[in-house]
Amino acid sequence: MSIRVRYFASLREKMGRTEEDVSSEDISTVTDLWKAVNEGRPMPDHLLCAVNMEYVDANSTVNDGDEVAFFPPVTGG
Amino acid sequence: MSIRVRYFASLREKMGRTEEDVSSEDISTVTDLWKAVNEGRPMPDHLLCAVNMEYVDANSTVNDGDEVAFFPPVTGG
Amino acid sequence: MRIELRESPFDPYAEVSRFQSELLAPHTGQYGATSLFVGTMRDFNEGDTVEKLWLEHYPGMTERELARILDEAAERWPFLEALVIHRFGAIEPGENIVLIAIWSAHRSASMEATRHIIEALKHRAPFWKRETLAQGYRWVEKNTAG
Amino acid sequence: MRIELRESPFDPYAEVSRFQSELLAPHTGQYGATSLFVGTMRDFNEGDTVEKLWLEHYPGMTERELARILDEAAERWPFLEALVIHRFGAIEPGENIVLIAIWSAHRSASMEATRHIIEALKHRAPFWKRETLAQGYRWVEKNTAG
Repeated sequence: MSIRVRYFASLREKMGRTEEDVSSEDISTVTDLWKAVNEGRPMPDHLLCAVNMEYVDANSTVNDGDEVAFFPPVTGG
Repeated sequence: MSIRVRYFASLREKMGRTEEDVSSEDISTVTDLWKAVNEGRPMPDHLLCAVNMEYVDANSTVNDGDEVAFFPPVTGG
Repeated sequence: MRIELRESPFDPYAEVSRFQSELLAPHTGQYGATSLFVGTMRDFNEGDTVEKLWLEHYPGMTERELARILDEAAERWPFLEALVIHRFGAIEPGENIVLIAIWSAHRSASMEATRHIIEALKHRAPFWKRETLAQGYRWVEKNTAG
Repeated sequence: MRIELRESPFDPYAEVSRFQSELLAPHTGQYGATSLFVGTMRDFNEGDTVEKLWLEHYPGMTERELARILDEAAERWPFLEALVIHRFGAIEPGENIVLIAIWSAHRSASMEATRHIIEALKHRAPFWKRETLAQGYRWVEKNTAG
């Protein structure tokens, strides 16, 4: 399974990268994906996630080819 | 005591005049004034009145030289 | 704070631009929110086609009542500037009747003040609408709830 | 219904005038109410002087989320047209960040939809503000309540 992961704003800076591709058979949810790219650390409460540009909660399933984004609370307008 | 009385909109048409001066010693309230120009008929509930361009209720006192206006509910905006 | 009554058509967006460049220039960077309401003459009301509108008002009291409404709003909501323009006389469908514009630091003040002012204006400012229909005319009895 | 993201400054009143003459012309006489909200960059936030703003967004998701917000609003309030413009990239104090304009037959629909849309946008549209202060920069952690 291959997933494109994107980071935005302060999280992008913290991660030190804008995006990456993750390939693993051990990932079934957004939380699994987060842990895979963060050495097992749990997802912070305030973090938002989107799968294929739609907001989801951390328990949502991810599928091969999905684009998953992690980002801090939004502050537009 | 002399009072300038003004009528607006549908009431102006009903009264058949825009304004008039009323001189009488028997008028102490807005209601008295209304009756003086309407042959004793009571003021309709929905009618609004202003003394010197400020909304008042029908029991308000009128004084010599006042401008009193009677008009239907307002419909601007 | 500016209140104007107009007998001829006006362009609310040109008015707001002009007012902003004249009066808000010293406040650049201080206002984060501008809220506008524009009321425009419709060609229908209560199920009937309306051909024309004639807007009567009480000169003198209208300006005072509008000023009172703006002063009350300014006490409740902190805003930097306000512009109100209202037509009177003969109005055609599609022409603008009223403009309310409020500038404030934060968004809720401008939006809530604008809402309050249009509702207060509709209940208290001494204007009366006379609609010309296909057959004759009628005075509007009361404003719609919104 | 039009949603636009812009990288350069825009004049909200010129945009509304143009949109209205292009898209609202067939609706002349049908809309009695237009409500606008304009969000402008302030030169202060949380007690600090802000020199510049950089607005990051998630291209693609931003447009989709704004369209979802407008669609939801259109289900709750009957409006004829909507225009939303939002900046991204480098922004200076006094420049406009967002415009929301709603045209409807009656006033409550346009005002309530405008209010709803700006609140939903602030909670859901994937934009992030980075403020440049006298010393360095900071990411805005969350939006003010309003």
